[in-house]
Amino acid sequence: MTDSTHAQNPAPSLKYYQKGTFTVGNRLVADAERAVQSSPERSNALTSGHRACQGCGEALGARYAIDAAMRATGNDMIAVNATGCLEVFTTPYPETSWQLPWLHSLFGNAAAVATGVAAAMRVKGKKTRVIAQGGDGGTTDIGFQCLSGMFERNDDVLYICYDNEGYMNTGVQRSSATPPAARTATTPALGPEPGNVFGTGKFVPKIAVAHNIPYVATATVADLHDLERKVIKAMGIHGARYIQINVPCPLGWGAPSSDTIKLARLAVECGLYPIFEAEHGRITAARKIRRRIPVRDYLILQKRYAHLFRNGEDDPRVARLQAICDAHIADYGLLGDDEA
Amino acid sequence: MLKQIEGSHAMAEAIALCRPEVICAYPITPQTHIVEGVGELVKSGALQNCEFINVESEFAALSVAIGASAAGARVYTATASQGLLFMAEAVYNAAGLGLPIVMTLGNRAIGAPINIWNDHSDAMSMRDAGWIQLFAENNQEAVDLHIIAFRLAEELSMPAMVCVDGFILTHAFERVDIPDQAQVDSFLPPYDPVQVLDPENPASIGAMVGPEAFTEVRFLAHYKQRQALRLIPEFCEDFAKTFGRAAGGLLRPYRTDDAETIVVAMGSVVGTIKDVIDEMRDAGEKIGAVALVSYRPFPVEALRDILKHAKHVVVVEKCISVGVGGPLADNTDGALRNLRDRPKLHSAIAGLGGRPITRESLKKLFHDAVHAPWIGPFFLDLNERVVGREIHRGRKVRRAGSTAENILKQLALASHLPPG
Amino acid sequence: MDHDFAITLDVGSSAANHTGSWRTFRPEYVRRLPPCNAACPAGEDIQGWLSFAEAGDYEAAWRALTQNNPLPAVMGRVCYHPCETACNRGAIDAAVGVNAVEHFLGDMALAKGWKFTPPGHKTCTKVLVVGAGPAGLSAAYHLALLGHAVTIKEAGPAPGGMMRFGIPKYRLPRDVLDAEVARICDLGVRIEYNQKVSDLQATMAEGGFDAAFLAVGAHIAKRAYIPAGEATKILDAVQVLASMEGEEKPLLGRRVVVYGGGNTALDVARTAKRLGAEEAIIVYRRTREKMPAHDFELEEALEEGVMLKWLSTIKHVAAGSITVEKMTLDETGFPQPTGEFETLEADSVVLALGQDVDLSLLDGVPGLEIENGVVKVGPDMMTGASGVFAGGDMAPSERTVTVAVGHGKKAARAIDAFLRGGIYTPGPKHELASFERLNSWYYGEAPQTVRPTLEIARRSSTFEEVVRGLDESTALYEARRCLSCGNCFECDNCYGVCPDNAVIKLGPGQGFKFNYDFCKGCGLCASECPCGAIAMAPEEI
Amino acid sequence: MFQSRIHGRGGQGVVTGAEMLSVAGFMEGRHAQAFPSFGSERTGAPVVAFCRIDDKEIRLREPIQDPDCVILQDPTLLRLSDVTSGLRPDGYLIVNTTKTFDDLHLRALVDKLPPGHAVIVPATELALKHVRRAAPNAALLGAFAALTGLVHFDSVLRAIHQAFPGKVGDANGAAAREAYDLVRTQENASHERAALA
Repeated sequence: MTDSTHAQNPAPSLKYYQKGTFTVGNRLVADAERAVQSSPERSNALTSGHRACQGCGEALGARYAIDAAMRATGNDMIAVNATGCLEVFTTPYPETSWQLPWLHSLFGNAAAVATGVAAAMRVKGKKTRVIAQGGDGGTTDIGFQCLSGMFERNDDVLYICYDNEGYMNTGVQRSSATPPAARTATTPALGPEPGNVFGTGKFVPKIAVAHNIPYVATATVADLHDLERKVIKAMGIHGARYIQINVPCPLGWGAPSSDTIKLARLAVECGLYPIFEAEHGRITAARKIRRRIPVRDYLILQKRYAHLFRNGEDDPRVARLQAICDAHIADYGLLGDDEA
Repeated sequence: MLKQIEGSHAMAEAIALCRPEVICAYPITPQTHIVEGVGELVKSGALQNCEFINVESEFAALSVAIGASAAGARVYTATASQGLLFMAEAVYNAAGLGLPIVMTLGNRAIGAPINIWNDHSDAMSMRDAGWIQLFAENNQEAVDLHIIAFRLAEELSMPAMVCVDGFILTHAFERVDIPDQAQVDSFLPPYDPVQVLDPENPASIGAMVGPEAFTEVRFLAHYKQRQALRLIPEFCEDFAKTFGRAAGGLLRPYRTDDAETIVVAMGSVVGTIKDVIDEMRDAGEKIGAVALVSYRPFPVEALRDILKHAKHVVVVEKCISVGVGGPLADNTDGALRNLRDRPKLHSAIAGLGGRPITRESLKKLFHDAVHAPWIGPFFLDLNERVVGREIHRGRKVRRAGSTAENILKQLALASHLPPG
Repeated sequence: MDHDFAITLDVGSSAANHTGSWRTFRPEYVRRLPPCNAACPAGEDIQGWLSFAEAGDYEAAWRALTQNNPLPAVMGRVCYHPCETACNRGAIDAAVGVNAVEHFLGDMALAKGWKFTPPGHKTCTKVLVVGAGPAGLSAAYHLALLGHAVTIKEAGPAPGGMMRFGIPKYRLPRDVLDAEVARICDLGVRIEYNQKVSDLQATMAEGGFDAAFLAVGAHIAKRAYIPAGEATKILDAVQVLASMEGEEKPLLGRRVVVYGGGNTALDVARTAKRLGAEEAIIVYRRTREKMPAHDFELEEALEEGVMLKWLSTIKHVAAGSITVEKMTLDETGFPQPTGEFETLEADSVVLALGQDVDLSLLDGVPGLEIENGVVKVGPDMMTGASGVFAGGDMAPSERTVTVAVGHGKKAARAIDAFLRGGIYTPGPKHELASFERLNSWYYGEAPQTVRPTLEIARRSSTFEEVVRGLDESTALYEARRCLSCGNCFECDNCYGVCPDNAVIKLGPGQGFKFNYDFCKGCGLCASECPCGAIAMAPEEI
Repeated sequence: MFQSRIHGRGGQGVVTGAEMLSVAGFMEGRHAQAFPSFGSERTGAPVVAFCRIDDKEIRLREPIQDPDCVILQDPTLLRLSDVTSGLRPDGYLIVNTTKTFDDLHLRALVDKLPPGHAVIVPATELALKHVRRAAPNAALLGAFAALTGLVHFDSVLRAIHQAFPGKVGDANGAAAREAYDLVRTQENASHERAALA
């Protein structure tokens, strides 16, 4: 049909699924190019019947991550779990939802227990890979020392933190991963500075980077392809690795159960939750914001920030949160060329 | 092979002979020489197939041990005092998960005031954690108990703690018969775990158990530990056959046959007590002693059988359960419970924070138990003057400051030495 | 393995815990009406055939398309594609180029020689179709597929109606039209040319027809009274465009003024340019915004050098010149004279002010009603006379090829029902898949592909087709831009995003179903369904 | 049972001295027990170490309060505590110094001991000479063997070599040898004096 007499139209690059570029699967692409989650053969490492709340981001994130890791390892892996929601809702006697060898020891020691499992595998000459997982409390607070030790020794463990920004298992208390201004049971929306303090922040992925470990990444349940790619990449590397996944909690954040993924998406799109990768101490990639939104659009959907919008006008702290987003956007280079 | 060797190094050699696969180390006095010793054996290649992991805390040490054990490895670690407390949560957890970890406890006092010297406060703090707790009288026994502990722990799927008096044994150079590898191998079969993390056969280990089954879980843990009461003598007999010497046992009586007074004690102080008993026997006194090797499980019946004919039982222990008295005395009392003509029980707290327990003081103690009995726990060699003054001062002054510091000040004044 | 009591559990045992009992809302897979389909006057299942095209199965796409429209190559060129105006993708970047893909499929079918599948059985009924324009051809096609014997009586010498006599060649090459008509004839449809029906009842009785579909179109140009001098050359658009099909091309002169603001005016002006006019000026009494012609056609015309004179009416035509009066729009948007006049040079004036229907054949048909110059029809396209149906430009509606094709299909179904002694009732329509129903996040950025256009220099001198088709890769790309509004396209999102693994994947083409044993009703599947194919309904307690 | 107590400061090899002594005893087929005064062994801090030697199993774990022998590695400790406390009336005293008992105000104590039971050894000097380090422990063990006769000098030498393999052992052995000879000479002289008296 091309004719030299016709004006040349720049041929658009043929994507195979404009329709579903960001969907879990797509009937048009080869199985290998679809997300692990699209496969009827996915391991469902975390299977039905668990007792997570409706729309639980952590349940989702855990299945995403572990299924991907199981694909990457040919199911030859063991998971170690910190105490927390994930542990409680998956393994109340007499039923477990896990479908892989899984060990729960304590709240603060998942990283160390995983180190032990990995050591046992090494000494026994087995190739079995090890993942440790926990919530933000078990990772950034009580498990932090063990985590840092595991990093520093470069133990062959992938640690996955499902970050729902608080102690949700015990009834939504503040953790060091709780964002400023957020209301929790221990940072109530009372007094002149309602909600969580504007502290100095404790972004464990960057602390992980400071350990110069082979691989660090952040991800969200809103971008499955990115998450799976990172987990699979991590499983292809030996040594200490860390992935922190943003997993919204409908209960703790005060949002409808159907908004879980949307909130994770908006957390990224406003710049509050930077998505990046680092290798051996250097940041190597950042996921660009696709459709930038003001942080307000993210906050206003959640009851934990309701006090910021109470009197008809925005609390000045919304601007402070926006400043945090802006700093992230600048620091991590989160805008694409056309947005910048 | 007979060696004149430091206790810690003797234990390190024995542990290496047990072929541990993962060793977790975190330094704390007075346990350090043991892990240094095994570390050296791993680095030098003398101990093969072993991962030596320098962890960042005792909590991590036992946690790494938990992971490795659950994954089917034979695991060893060691700690003392504050270290044991820092790993306390994991201590209970290892037992709850039924993991046969063997740990040396270089017994040491617990602060504040910080104190690096020997007593049994640390071991006693974990007495309810579900571990087997064995106490060594000397370094030969320390060596032997480690070998037995691995077999016992693995047979029962239960962690075992070998309690060795800090400094007094860990740092003592003495004659120890170190067994050879073939002997240990014939006594201790390779670890065959009851359950293990295995991708071929997956399971979820460490479930949350509610009121509907928790009692049963605890009952079974108790039942399992009581099994050790049968297994310990069995294994010790087997040990004697293999190694040509007796070791361990639940407890060991010393000259108790016709004894009217029997002393109950654990650990290295038993040696000194035996010397005192010989001396008193020579003087015609009907006295004997029981060295308790297995504190957990507590051999109630075996102990009762020995003590039931005595008139006096003197419990000498290196721990005070503040507000009650000596825990060993309480347990011994429990063993005597419901006896018709039960002996009188005298409780003595001795050797706290490394204070030497001398023959002289013990002799007087045993004499007084019969002739000038006391009520409640008796603190051996207590400096009553200092205590009296401090109590008096505390009554007068509201902001009396730290008791420990004031006592040191008083002692310094008394000895005309500059404080600190 | 020998497990410790209670502490160790067998994998996957939570399947015994049916969390479905927690649910207060239940998700259900639904089908919603895509806006393109809703907007298509021909009633095409655009989304349906795009879904074959995006998979690269062009023949299946073409077959799906031609279930509703037998003229895809024509339609891909001349349709004003209201589907694209309605397309939800427009709210993301730009509408899917449905028309371009249709064009591609139509051309491919012709190139590959794909034929319609004849009906398995034939009825004994005969249907008369009057007029071989788009409505008539469409009706004949559908009736033939339903097994009826169809005869088309066409007044002119060739098929196509306005497609031939109203649409310039540079928009619709005649070989394309001829080939698509021939394919309809291959189904057994008979077309009799130069057979103007002047007495319907007589013709039906004569031919033994059981029903008739009238689609004679609107070929009589509307005239406006314009004072004119002697030697002035005033023509009408229908006349000009129709004569392009004959041997003798119309003589319009160097300067041509076209009067009117519709697509026909543009067609005439562009045709004039191609015939050698130095100037082609469209005079229209309102503004560009008010112009009924389609924007893209105006753009093409402007590119070709066609000039426009807005807010002007022709007051007088003289030899070689015309006088126009400036107009102004009042508050209601109606043009009002200003009294200012201007003279333009003009060798000819072509009036493109609309067309009327020649209703003479209806004389004497009982029950038939005429209103505003067109035949009144019911929702089933039947006129007041039993068994007589009408459509296309002669029925009340927008006058486009696509509407006509839609009329033909609708009438055919109604005639079929009538012949079987029943009444055709279309199935209920699904709820519209509006943009708010979608989760547009999941669609990648993919701007519309523009069909290649002929170079300007060549457009002014030839009647070569201006807008060319897409090649396969661009057509595929374009097809894949479809959002599949309101209907599952098996993206696996529901299967992936369910925290409770309560979605069962049934396999390719089979879609999904919910496992209500475990579904807690969180609604994530519904909110993350890109195309709005899941609805949440309250559980009945 | 023969009980020895060694006083010194952290860094002077006090504990190693006691351990070597126990090894020497062990090499002669006897039971021996060496242990330190358990503390945070910081350089310069007063350190005490103990060694018991017996023909039968040693069960006793108390610190040695009535030593048969006191080895004083650092006479500056005399000012800080009663390092000779509990020394048995028939016990031995070995002092590392270049001074005299009178200079150290030890005369009264020494006079209470049987003649020839107290010696002065310039052990640090010997160590510096042979080992080039102020570690007087090996030399003092040489002196101990000479003074008490409890262990053979050969056993001491073997114990030293076991603790310090190679050249360091040789150097320490040489220091011990010189101290041993020195004490033997003094002893002979004192025996002669005693015989004359």
